[in-house]
Amino acid sequence: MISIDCYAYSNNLKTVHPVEKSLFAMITMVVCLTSPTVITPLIVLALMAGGIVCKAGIPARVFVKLMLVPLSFLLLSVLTIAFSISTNPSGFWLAQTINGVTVGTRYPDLITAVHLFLRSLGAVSCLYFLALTTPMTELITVLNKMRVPVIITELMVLIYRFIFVFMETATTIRRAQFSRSGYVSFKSSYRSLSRLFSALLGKVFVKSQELYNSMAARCYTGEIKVLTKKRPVSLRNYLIITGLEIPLILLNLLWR
Amino acid sequence: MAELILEAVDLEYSYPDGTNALRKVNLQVQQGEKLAILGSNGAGKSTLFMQFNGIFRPNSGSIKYQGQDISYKSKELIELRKKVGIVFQDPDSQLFSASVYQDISFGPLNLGLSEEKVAERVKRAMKDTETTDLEDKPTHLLSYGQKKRVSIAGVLAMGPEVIIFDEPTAGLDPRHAREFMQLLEKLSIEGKTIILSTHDVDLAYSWSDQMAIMYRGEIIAHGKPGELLMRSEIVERADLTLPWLIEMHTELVKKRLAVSVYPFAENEGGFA
Amino acid sequence: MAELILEAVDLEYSYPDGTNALRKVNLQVQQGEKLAILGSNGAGKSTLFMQFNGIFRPNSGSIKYQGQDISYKSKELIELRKKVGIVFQDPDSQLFSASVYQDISFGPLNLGLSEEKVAERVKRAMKDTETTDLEDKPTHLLSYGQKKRVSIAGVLAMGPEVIIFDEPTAGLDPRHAREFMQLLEKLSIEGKTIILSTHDVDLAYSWSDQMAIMYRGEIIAHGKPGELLMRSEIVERADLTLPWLIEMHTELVKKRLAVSVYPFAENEGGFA
Amino acid sequence: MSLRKIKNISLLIAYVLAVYIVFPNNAYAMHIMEGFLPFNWAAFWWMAMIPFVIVGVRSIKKTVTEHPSLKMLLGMAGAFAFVLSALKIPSVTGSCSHPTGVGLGTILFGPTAMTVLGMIVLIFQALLLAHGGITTLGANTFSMGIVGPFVSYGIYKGCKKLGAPLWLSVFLSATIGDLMTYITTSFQLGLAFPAASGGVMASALKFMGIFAFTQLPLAISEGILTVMVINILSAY
Repeated sequence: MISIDCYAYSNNLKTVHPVEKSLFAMITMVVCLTSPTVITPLIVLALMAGGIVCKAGIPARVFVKLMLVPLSFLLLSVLTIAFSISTNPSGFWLAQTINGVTVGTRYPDLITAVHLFLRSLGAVSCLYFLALTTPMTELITVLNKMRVPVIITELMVLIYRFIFVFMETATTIRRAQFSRSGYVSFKSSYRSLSRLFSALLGKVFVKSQELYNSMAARCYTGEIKVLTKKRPVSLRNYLIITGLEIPLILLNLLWR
Repeated sequence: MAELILEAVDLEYSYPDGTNALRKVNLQVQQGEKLAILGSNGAGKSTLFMQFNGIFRPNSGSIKYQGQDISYKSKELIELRKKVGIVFQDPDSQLFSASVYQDISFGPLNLGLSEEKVAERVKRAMKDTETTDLEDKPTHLLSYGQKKRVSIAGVLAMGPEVIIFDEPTAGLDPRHAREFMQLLEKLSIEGKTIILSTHDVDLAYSWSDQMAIMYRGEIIAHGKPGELLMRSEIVERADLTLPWLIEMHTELVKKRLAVSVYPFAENEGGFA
Repeated sequence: MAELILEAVDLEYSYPDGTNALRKVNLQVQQGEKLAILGSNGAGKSTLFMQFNGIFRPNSGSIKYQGQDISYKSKELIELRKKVGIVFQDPDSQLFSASVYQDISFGPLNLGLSEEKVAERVKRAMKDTETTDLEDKPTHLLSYGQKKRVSIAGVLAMGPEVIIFDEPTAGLDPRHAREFMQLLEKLSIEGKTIILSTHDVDLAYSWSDQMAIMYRGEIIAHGKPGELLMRSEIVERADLTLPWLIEMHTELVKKRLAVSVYPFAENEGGFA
Repeated sequence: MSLRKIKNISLLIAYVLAVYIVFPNNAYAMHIMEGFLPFNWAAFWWMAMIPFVIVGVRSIKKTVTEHPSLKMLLGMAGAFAFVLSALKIPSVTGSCSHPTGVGLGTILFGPTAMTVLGMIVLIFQALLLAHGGITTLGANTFSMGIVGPFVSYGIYKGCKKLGAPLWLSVFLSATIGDLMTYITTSFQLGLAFPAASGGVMASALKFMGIFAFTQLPLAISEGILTVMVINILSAY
């Protein structure tokens, strides 16, 4: 239903220990974020693209498509930073003055924007590496190990499961509405949607009571305890992570 | 009676996630027909139905309504959906409004009819489905059988020519299933074309005058129910069971207690 | 074999909103029995089941497990729920985790077993329900039948003596229903007591060795399936239909083609 | 018409067109994407978020020990919020937007629970849909899970106290809650990227201006929709 989620369960790296994948993705992301140069993000982008496409076996087409998802936010925000409006036309590198108001870009702003653009893409590729290779259920156990409050991980388990249940319900309701000519006009769209929302909300109440009953039948006493299958820990992977991160960190430090 | 109303031509469809749902499906539906589509879960019955009123768009091939390829422009889609109504399997996802009256009026209101016209249609649909005394009830307090009836009323109120029922008797107890089949009979007499999907072979056998068997996205057989079900290899291939009448008959033929024509005329079968 | 394991004595229950759900229900379940509870939608079957492991507490009357009134103190309730497991009708409101393995481990972990013991039990339950190869799949990518099997595994892993199935074959196509009945047979051979509710008379008839018929919160009949179903007035009162074997037999008796004992021994029936 | 006016109008049209091209569906415009905030600011917002999350966790823990079944309800409410945000709503300008569900959730479950639920939903949005991110989780939770719900809640309570009709309280609380979320995000961006001339304020205003086109109609649409949903719910 959600393509990122599907790949997380079917990629070639799914059996790798989730802690190893999380460490790799998060360290790289921080390295990318703290880099003073545009070279690091470019290397990170290449590294993650390689990991996602070659190692995890996710089609390159899918990866490229996913990289385009945040592009709308990115372009608009980066342009906002690059361009400014001012009544003082001095200091602009490229500008157009209309009516005493200058719209244009200053050189340092442009550099910030380009750097920001690449840095964000690099970080997003790290996020994708983690999301595309690691099943959510295992990520939640990583959070458990990090001593995130139990109530948060418990809620995450429930929310993750029921996202799909409610999404399916929402899809069928929407189809039923479409087949009865819902969403044909502005007014009918609002009517259709408000009913879809309230019908879903009704389900939330009914289903949660049913779930409580069925969990009580399995001796639920207030804490949701589960066992997760253990993945093998690989020393080799830790060595690879260290081998990849150290040069990147050195590059960051030496550039200063 | 012999006029084609709905037709699927070389229909191919796969879901966005790549699942192949329909493979070269060809199917003709005559006006006024009672067509049962048999198949196990996941055979593609529901997916095919969503094609019939344009909710899904085929990857290749086409749907014809009264001989014309259907168009996917929103105006023409409205016209099509007015003619071809679907009653979905789970009444809970079909009843999305708070009260029975509101829910039944949803379709007609979307068609842009005047309030009087809508009220009239709703009244008529409630009468036909015997839900008049439920009018003001909140939908979540209805029993399963009542919900099912209201969901049918919601489709009837749009005045469709063809009504498609997805697994209509699933979850209904025998008495409600019987009542439902009577309602279907009434609609059929009024001249509606009716298509239903089921994996209940007995029901399909006793009710339909045409039958199609689906298996893994393909229609593997289409014809008169009696003839179709005598070919037990098809039935087994589609993961179904034989209707008990035919099973009994086959046993009797084996033991030379009966002659080898197919048993009883259609519409005389067992339960339902 | 003739030991009473579960018993309902003069059970009365009404929902907080005032709906009268159970009225003076008396029912005995013998150890190792296969009991089918027949009844139409809303007859009170699910409500009765929730009493059997103490999720609902009766307004009056009591539930006895192995001759003792059950206690509603949380410790003793856990003991009871260890012995009496319920597989609910809709797997989507029973499976709370997206991971099959995690979900099955929930019950045994609540019993306070060690991690190795739990892992062992999960493995065993997955083997019994043939869900071992689903281990790495998320729940939301499973088919309905697979979800159903996982939800059974979750209950089996607790090692119950009595397993209650609420409408287990609803929504399953004939092949999956058959597979499910085979699983049930296996459990029964292992010595589990099995109770199931259904409105499929054929299934109940061919599978059970005891049968109870519920109607509007009452048990209107309880006995051997063959004897019970020969009394057509009961069957009709409960909004059910006769199984085709009996229907056929009755017809044959009328036409003097068969003798008037009840047809076939149980467990030799038709489909299922 | 003077040349100047034509130029101004064409500039406005160009802006509108540009927004339309960049935002075909106005997808999640106000989630700050992964990696967009500099490291220091990302860390700052994480720190700012944590105390609120702790308060939220405590309040949830308390209710859940009293009523164990509320844990399931909260879990499903979170799932509902996620599904809600994945659906498109028709915006008053004719395009489509995604609702945030902040107003609705706050009115139903209170602001403290919404902080925790909001944070979890944002984690799932980042990992499953690539909207928002892990490093920017703090900033996004602060605007959508803290400022939005508390403002919504304050306005809802305030309006009720002043005797405003239910629909008005609901509408104002959902609409203004939404607007505050977007204003907060603009300030977060402004703080991280102050303009060379005019500083934080100028930059924040710039972001507000750019996103106004998508966010104002969204806020109003969501207000209307929340009123309609609450009406249906309170009728039955």
